Amino acid sequence: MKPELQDIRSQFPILNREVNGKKLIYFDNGATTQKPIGVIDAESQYYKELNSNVHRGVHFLSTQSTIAFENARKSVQQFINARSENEIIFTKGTTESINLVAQSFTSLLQKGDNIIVSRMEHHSNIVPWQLACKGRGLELRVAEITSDGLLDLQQLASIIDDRTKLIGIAHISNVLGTINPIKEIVAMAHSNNIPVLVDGAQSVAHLKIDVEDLDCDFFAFSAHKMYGSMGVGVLYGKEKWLEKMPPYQGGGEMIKNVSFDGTTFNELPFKFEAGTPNVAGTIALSEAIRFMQAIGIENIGKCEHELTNYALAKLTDMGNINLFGPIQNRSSVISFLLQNIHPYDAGTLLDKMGIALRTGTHCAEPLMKFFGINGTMRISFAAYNSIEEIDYFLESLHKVKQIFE
Amino acid sequence: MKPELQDIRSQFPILNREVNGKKLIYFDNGATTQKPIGVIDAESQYYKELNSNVHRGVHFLSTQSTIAFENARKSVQQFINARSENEIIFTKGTTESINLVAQSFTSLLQKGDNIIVSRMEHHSNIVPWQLACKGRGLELRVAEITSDGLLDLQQLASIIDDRTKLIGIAHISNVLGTINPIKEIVAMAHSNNIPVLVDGAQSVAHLKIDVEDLDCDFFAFSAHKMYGSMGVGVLYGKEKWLEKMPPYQGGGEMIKNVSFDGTTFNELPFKFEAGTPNVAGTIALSEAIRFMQAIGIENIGKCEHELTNYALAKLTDMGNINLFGPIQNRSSVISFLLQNIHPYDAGTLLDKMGIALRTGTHCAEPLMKFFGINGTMRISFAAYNSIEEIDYFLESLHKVKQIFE
Amino acid sequence: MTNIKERSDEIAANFSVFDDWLDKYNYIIEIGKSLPVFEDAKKSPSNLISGCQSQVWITAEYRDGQIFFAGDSDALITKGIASILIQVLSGASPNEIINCDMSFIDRIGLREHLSPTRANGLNGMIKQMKLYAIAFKSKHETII
Amino acid sequence: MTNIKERSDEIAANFSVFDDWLDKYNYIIEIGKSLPVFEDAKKSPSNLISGCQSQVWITAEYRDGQIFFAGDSDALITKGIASILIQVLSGASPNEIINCDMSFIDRIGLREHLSPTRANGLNGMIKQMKLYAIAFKSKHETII
Ligand SMILES: Cc1ncc(COP(=O)(O)O)c(C=O)c1O
Ligand SMILES: Cc1ncc(COP(=O)(O)O)c(C=O)c1O
Repeated sequence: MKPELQDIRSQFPILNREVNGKKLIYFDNGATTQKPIGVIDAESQYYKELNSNVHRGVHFLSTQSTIAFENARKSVQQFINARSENEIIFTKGTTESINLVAQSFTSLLQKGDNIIVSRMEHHSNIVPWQLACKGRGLELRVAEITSDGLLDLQQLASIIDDRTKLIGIAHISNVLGTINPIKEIVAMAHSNNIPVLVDGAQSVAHLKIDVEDLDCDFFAFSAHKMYGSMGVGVLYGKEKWLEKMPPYQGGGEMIKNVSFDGTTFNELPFKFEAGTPNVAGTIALSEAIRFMQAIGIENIGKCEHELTNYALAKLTDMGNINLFGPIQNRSSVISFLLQNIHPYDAGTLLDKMGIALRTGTHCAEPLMKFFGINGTMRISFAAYNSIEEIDYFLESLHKVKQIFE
Repeated sequence: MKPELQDIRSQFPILNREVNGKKLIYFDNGATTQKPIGVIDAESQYYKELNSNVHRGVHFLSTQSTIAFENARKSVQQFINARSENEIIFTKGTTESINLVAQSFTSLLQKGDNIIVSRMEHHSNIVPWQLACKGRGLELRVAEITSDGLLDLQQLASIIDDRTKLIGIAHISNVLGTINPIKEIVAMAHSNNIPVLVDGAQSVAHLKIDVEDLDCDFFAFSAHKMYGSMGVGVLYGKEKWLEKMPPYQGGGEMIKNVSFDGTTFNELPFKFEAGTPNVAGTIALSEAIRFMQAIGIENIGKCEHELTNYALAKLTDMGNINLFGPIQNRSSVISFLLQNIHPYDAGTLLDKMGIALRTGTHCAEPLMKFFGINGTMRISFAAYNSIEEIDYFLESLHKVKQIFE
Repeated sequence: MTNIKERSDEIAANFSVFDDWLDKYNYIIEIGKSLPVFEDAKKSPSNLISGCQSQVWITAEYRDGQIFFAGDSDALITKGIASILIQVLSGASPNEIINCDMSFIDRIGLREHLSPTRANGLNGMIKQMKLYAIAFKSKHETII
Repeated sequence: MTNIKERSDEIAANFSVFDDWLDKYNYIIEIGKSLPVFEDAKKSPSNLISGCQSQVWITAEYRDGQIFFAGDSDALITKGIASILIQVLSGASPNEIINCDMSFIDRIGLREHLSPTRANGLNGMIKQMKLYAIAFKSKHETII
């Protein structure tokens, strides 16, 4: 193993543990990544030294907590290259970020308007729109995909009309690893004055995100999928939209003045942050960003790319296997099926061999239906995974095949 | 200091720290409590040993995480004596819990129906209802209070009519310390078939909560105000209501089946839990419950009661002070004003003396308006506070008075 | 005739000879193969246990105070587990099933399958089988 | 006439003699008392700096290329801070104010008041004073 990789791995306490008597091999990074000790410690240090509620207190701990919290906002802003801190809304996760837009943005629309999402979306970028469409009399249209798991841009162009008010699209598919051509989609959408929401849950830990370059209108992601804590998410939104949108949740923080005669709302970003935020988790997110930047997000991407190519080649060689998703220009999520072996059976046995991977529908049932399957096995890599782990995994997969033969 | 109290204090690392060169005296517990080491460690141990996404994985870490997460639900259920785990919904805080009900429950109502909240509510139990009422054409009515800060039950009875569909009321006022007569209010409401939502943010760390005994329909609280982590809250709801209510947010976890033709929702409690939950924080909440139960919630209440009575008596003796809220049957939140001294001035200097208290409107502007003031100073106690701290605080307050004389 | 306790003890005893997880799972898969053929017609949505990753169907019949289960799954491990449950519970009375002690699952080392994870079907199967028992009890036994 | 830099240096020098926080705050309060009387009529919502716990009002006048500020607060510490800002910035040109360096606040040990906490008014005051400068600049200086 390369010394740099050893350095990275040594920061993750959980990677030393055994499960079922075997060394843990964690290939379920698409679901959630593991946390480096810096992130874990940032959170516990916060509780040991600084814990306090933010924004409203005059006392030392509150002031220091507020500074740290707002500095975290600044880190996120810089990390994704947003124009202003006002464009960074803290939520509890990608799902909430999308729900926020789905509820608040659609309140500006008229009955009969339509929203487009793609066939390959995670349920979190489908169901919020279904709920909003039902509530407001909007139509939900589906951008279709090709059999190799790419977005069908022609079909997309064909379903856009002058009642189309938003396009929601995953940056990277959590099943196929497809990297969608966001800039192209944004250009197409903007030429029709349609804003684009990008579900960045699967991209933020793997690609350099530059929202100014992507020019998307909204970008949603979760800290827990990028080495950060659970319970923290981000919604990036262009100020021009966020200014127009009504508040989502009501409560403390998001108001300017409250009275029973009429309440006025706070400025951005606070207008969308009701209630006590997850200060500790947000500070830990800025530590996760620091972790990624120390390695270099491009380096992470490069290593993952090597792992992915290696695994794809070896899996193909193995035979009797169906691979889903594109072969090139893809992310480090690999979905596959062993012929005649149920993913649940294989996953259960691989777990006994210490390998954590995901089996099932991956919260993407419409995509499963498209391929006519009930689920896949999925491995997904992060900065700390190694070729050696893939080799062990492949060996184990061979054993599983033998067991079921 | 009593040895039991020393034992408790020693579990809170932050209490050893100095701020502004003085030993920290933390009297801002109404905003958020400090965290015992058991809670802090529970969260970091989770990330070091068990971290994984829940509910859908077949692998060891996912299974163990799910067990720990669902056990935490069980702890909460037992802690507040709910009938079933299906009645325990995890949210990100009190504010979100109330927003969930405000949006989902009101979708069942008709234009012209009304909701009642009290004059002494925190903004988090006002603004969500204002937003929902505006969106759905409902009326928001105000239950008034008396000058000694008690709910005016007669006036409340007088504003209930057959279009009243819900009453939202704080268990304990975060400004006045008033303990509202929930059982009486619930009896009044239920005799009119009206459900009651109790904002328990300020009671859950101080009183034994028994939702079956209170017989309220909803009960909302935040982990961070009861020795737990930030970013975790609970909504208790009677199953009969939760079953009727539509989902609030859409996404993973909360669905049974998703398709573009129609999506079906999961069973309780998952129907209301979209997206990856804050597993670590939720497990830490069960540790916070264990912490409170080890001391005994009645013992905590008794000690806080002593502190409160002591502080109230000494503050009254001091003279030139206005105290707000009832004198008896009250919680450990004390709001006051020094005559002719602005709370911000006093708070700023007390901070220099190491004392963390809160000044301002406490997110209760309608209540401030009622008293014709712009804010108060507020001290609020937790299990680890001591008579010695109050003595130091009183001394410091004397100094502040001298400075401004 | 044996009762639930005896049948589950027997299964637990069979499992106790394995100290290797692989042997145990091979045995589970074998047990699955012993299940009588389950016609495709019965693989209907109403017989499907919802929420698990593999498809598993369970049906039940009531005859003279006893319940007889049948089932199938598209995953072999799940099928094996279904088979174990069917072997243990078939032939028992509704009351026995409603009140039966499932701790043998722990003893045969399948506790991990009892987790609240919805991915696996064990909890769902047990729940469904008990629901059948409740339904048959209220249908037949109050009449008798 | 002194400029912003000289006036802020002078204030920082005055503060540098205090090593006790109490003396420093007493001095801030004293400075506040030196503010000219601010008529109640000017304590209007439009002159109020929003978002701070104390009420603070700031007004500005433009005369011959210079801006003159006045202000008040119901809290003495806030009033003292307002007074310091007014002393330093009054008499400067719009451009000077728009571009001025506020690091002296750090040097006089008031950095904690610069926090993004909305409870205190310092950030709000600076923002408002700069907004006045921008407004006067666009109103007068493009015409001249
Ligand atoms: C009575 C009351 N309700 C609601 C809240 C809001 O709680 P959170 O900010 O944790 O959502 C608070 C906390 O300040 C409170 O005191
Ligand atoms: C593409 C995609 N979108 C959304 C989500 C939902 O993220 P979260 O559960 O953190 O809200 C996920 C995570 O599973 C995902 O992969």
